[in-house]
Amino acid sequence: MRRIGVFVCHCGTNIASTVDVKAVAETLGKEPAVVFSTDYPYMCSEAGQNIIKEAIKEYKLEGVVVCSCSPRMHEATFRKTVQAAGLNPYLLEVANIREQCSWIHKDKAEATAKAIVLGRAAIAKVQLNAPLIAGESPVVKRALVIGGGIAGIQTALDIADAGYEVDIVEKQPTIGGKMTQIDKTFPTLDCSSCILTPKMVDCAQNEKITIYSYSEVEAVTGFVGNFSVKIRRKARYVDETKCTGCGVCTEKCPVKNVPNEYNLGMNNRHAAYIPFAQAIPNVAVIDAAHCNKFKTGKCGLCEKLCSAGAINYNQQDTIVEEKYGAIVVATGYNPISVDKYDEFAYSQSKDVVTSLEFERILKADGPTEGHLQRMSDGKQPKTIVFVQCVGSRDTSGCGKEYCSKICCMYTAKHAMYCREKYPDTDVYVFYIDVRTPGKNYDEFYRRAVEQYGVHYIKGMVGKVSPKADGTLHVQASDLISNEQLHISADMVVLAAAIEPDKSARPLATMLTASMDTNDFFTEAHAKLRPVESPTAGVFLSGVCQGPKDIPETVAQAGAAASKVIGLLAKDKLSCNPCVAHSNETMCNGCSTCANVCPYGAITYEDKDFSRRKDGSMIRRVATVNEAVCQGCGACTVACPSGAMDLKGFSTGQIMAEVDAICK
Amino acid sequence: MQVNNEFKPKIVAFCCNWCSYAGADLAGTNRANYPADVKIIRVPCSCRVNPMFILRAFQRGADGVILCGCHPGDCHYTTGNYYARRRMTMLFSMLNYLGIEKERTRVEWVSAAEGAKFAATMNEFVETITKLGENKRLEDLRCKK
Amino acid sequence: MQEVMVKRASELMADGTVVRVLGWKNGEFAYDPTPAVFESAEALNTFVYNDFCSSNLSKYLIALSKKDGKTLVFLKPCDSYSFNQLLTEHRIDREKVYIIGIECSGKVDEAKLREAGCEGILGIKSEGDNFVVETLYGDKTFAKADCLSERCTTCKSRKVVAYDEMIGENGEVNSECGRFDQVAELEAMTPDERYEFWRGELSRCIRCNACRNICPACSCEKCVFDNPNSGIAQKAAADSFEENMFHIIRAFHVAGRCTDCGECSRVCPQHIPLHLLNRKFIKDMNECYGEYQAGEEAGSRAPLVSFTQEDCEPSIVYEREASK
Amino acid sequence: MADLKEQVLTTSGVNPLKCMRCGKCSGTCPSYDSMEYHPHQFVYMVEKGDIETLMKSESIYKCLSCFACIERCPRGVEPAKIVEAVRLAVIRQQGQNHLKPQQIPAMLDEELPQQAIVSAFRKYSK
Repeated sequence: MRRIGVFVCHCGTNIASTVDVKAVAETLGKEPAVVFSTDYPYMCSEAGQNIIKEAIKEYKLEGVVVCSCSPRMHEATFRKTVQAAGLNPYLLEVANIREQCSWIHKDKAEATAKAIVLGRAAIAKVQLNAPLIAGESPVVKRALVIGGGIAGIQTALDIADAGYEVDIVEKQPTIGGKMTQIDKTFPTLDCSSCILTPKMVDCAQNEKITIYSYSEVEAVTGFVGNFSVKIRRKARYVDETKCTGCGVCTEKCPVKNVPNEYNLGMNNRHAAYIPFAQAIPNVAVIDAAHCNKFKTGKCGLCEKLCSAGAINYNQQDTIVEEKYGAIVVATGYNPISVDKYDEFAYSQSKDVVTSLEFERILKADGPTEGHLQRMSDGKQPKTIVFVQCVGSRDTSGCGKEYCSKICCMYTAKHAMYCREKYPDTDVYVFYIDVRTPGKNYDEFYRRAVEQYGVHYIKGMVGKVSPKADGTLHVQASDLISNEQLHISADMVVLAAAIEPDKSARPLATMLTASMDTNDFFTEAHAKLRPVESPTAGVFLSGVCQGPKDIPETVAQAGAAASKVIGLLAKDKLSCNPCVAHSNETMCNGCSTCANVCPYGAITYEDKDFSRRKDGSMIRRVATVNEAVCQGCGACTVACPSGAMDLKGFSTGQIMAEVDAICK
Repeated sequence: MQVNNEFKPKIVAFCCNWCSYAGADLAGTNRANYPADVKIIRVPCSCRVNPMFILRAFQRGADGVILCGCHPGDCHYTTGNYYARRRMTMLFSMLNYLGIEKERTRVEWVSAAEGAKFAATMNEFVETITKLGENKRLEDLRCKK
Repeated sequence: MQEVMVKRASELMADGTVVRVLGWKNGEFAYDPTPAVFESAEALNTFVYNDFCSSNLSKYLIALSKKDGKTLVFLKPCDSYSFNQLLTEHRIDREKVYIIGIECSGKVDEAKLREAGCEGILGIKSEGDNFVVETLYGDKTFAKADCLSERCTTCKSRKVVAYDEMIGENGEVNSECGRFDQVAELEAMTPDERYEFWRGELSRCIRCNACRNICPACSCEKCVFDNPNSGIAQKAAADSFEENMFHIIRAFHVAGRCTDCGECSRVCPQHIPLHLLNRKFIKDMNECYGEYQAGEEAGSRAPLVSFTQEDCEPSIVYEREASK
Repeated sequence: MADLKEQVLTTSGVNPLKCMRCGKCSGTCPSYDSMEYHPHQFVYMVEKGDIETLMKSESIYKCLSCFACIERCPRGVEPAKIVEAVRLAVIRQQGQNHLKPQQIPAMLDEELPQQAIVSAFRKYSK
């Protein structure tokens, strides 16, 4: 029997107020194997750790049990403590008597009794703990950024600045993301393109950065420091290395009626196109779904006109396979579809637009070349109604439960802009709450009200009805004056909620990164690890983690980059030693374990088990590659003979815990 | 001394390290109450739970065993909970076939963010087991004191 | 039949194709032929094949295929499924085995003959729908339907699925065999009735391990029940838990690997219907994860080492019970 | 007082705390102008327990039960059910004068289409 020491933490009053820590230490001290047992206000403090270290030496402890907070919190801390005292760090077990005991129980007697049982289970387990030595695995010094919007661009630039190779995978033909579609940015009103395009160019010119545009991640395997990723480069039917971006093909292409994604379908583009003038890479794409050559086999005009000979109708999708040490997710967002809200008549009138569409109307390269016009008749609207929270904070099932965060500010921006450029316009904003936390944000919103005379009305629009004369009848409530308003508007702008891009969910599955119910990626810790996913080596940047505006996104992008740099700066990572292990004498070599191994960590070899008695005996047995095994334990249960076991969570250890708990 | 005859069930909860154990921790952080009858055993993944462990718990006097893992599709190890799901479906079906109260075993998917769900699940499970009473059909009398 | 088999075995031994033959020879009595290995032509004189030859020979090939030279084996349809399953699990070297598939129209259950008043058995012959049993008291005729063993009356397949050559006609898979009817009957009972039923059956277990030792799927190098480190090693069925535990774990270990050859129930000295446990798993897996017959094809992937994202949840057990 | 609130909450099944005070119910209400208290005020006043004021108000009879407020509410509060519950509270206070099924035939207008009666039942039995 091993000599065990038990250390019970008060965690100030967190544990001590509901668990009688003295009684726990005393009772566990009477367990047969326990040679030392004590309690202390803060075991994780330096003084607390010293108690453990000294006891290990003085009592020649062979196993340590700390009854404290969750092992997810301080297991690593105490392992280091134990190691510093010369004991193998894996001869430590933590009994979770805070999160899973003191914090959930009110009755002191009950909580104390449970703490003792949890302590006993840990003592029973630590008896069987094996001293483990962590192996090491190398770090591939290259990062992958998935998504080429401002989040991805900033992350990639920062990583590249530190001297590491970065690849950006962007599913659109160009990087830039939503920010390319935006006209001005709040609260400074600087031009979005003017601040974004230099960064896009930097990406293209930085020799450490490779841009895979018009590409998607197809498969991810491996683990932190050593991911292997398959990237599908979709055929664009234009040779990227030859195309000069002259634009002849895009001008001459006879198919002119394809809805233009860049302008959200408010005007058309050709089948051969470059999304917008500043696209990076500045290379044309042929939209095979609409191109005559692909549909009928007749045309080929672009091929004839292209002086660079870049057009290639036979191009196929190609798969690039690359190794990465770290992966950053920056998949961004989209506005939700507002079709479901028929009260706002979005699908009935061209003059009811979403805010992003309004942004396109205001921008110089948009469908109206920057002139504030109605999409129905090109007339300048005299009365504009903005509706906030369309689909945000909505539990009815049509929208999203959360606040989309950016709408209050961009609506103030739009309203202000209309009043500034077209002072004879009446602008109404219907709001539930105006949320403007952020530097200079509230000042900005107040300016819209006080300086620009935007009518902010507390209340919601109940109904928008298109009238025969082309106006929009807006019926809304004004909660302050307690009256129902009827406004004859020329244009209605809906601040549609934003949602994570649809590609995020399958990507999360590939990365084994977790997501919340709204399909935003979950961070490793809501407060202390906001840019890391719980999956080691996967980091989060931008709106894929939750709604945020541009400065926040850029800040988070930089933070994600610094985490990646910190990881790539290491030459080796220590591996988890809690991996599977096969007992060769019991192994049947049946391959059942290899069938369930998600990492392909199990291989087989023929081993000679010849004994004099029964002559030659060569058997096929399983071997586990410890660097590849991640320690899930699927194989241990699949194995019919019980030859496969998991270090750190062995069958014996778990059964000992079961026994101790059920005693 | 007052004798308390109220039945207090023994419940073993196997929780995967990445989702459910973290969910249980979150339940603690949120001070979400559930009965002290539940004792948690941390396993790396729901697929580490061998049917033998569950039978062993019953043998040693557990009245209910619950297995919690990441939601299907969210397994930290990609596929572990899919195997666990099949294994437990089969095991539970077999126990039910042998006439052992099916309510004594349960699988619940609890993510790291679902502290409230964890507490609610445990409350519900303890209530079910309390109603069922002591485990008599799958016990080892030698292990009873 | 026996003569044809011996003749073909002698030929294959003579031309060097095989160095030994795995078959049957008479046991202590005429009605209990036992598996035997014949290493010479002379030894084949004691080779026996008749309707008492029930045992599944596939399991013996694990050891025999590790020896030098090829082994000739005679496999009935049932046995060929087990053989494939062992191939899937890399337990047998296919190159070291020469298989002669033999047609089978069902084996006799000696206990049923005895119940029908048959004593002093000396031999058996199959004649159409009848067995003609040679006894000390003269020949007696019994209808096959009355004395076939249970597994043969619900035979899932008369098709030999792995062979190098056939003796006789190969049969067909019978998907309408009704082998799950008894399981369904049990399922239809209340939990209390089922509990009583299984207590009645399993409490007879004497932990002789015959079921395990005969089972082709239970061929582990070391069985968990013999391994003191497994935490479940116990020899005697000391109490009700132990009886349950052994059979649940054993059924679980062979779930998806069990070909339903029925040997476990055949050899149980206490006549526990162990096949009802295995068939329950097979039925459940068929219902939940699609039809799967272990051993039908070598290399197939069993349901428990496979999954789909849309699999049913374990709560289906409650739902099915509730919907009854 | 408290009993009245409890009664309205139970009969309506509405949780007024779900309301985020956006006023979309009142923005959408077709009889807004004829009502003294508007749908969002109903929710707020019930939350505060001020039921008697509502019971005395004509507003409860001005509500058309068109359910537009229920349809449009982003938080699923269902103001029309509150209005209906307040109406019921009034009816109950006036001496339990529920209609008995036998009384209905005498009250029906011969001209009233059958469909209207059925749809009225359907509507109010929700």
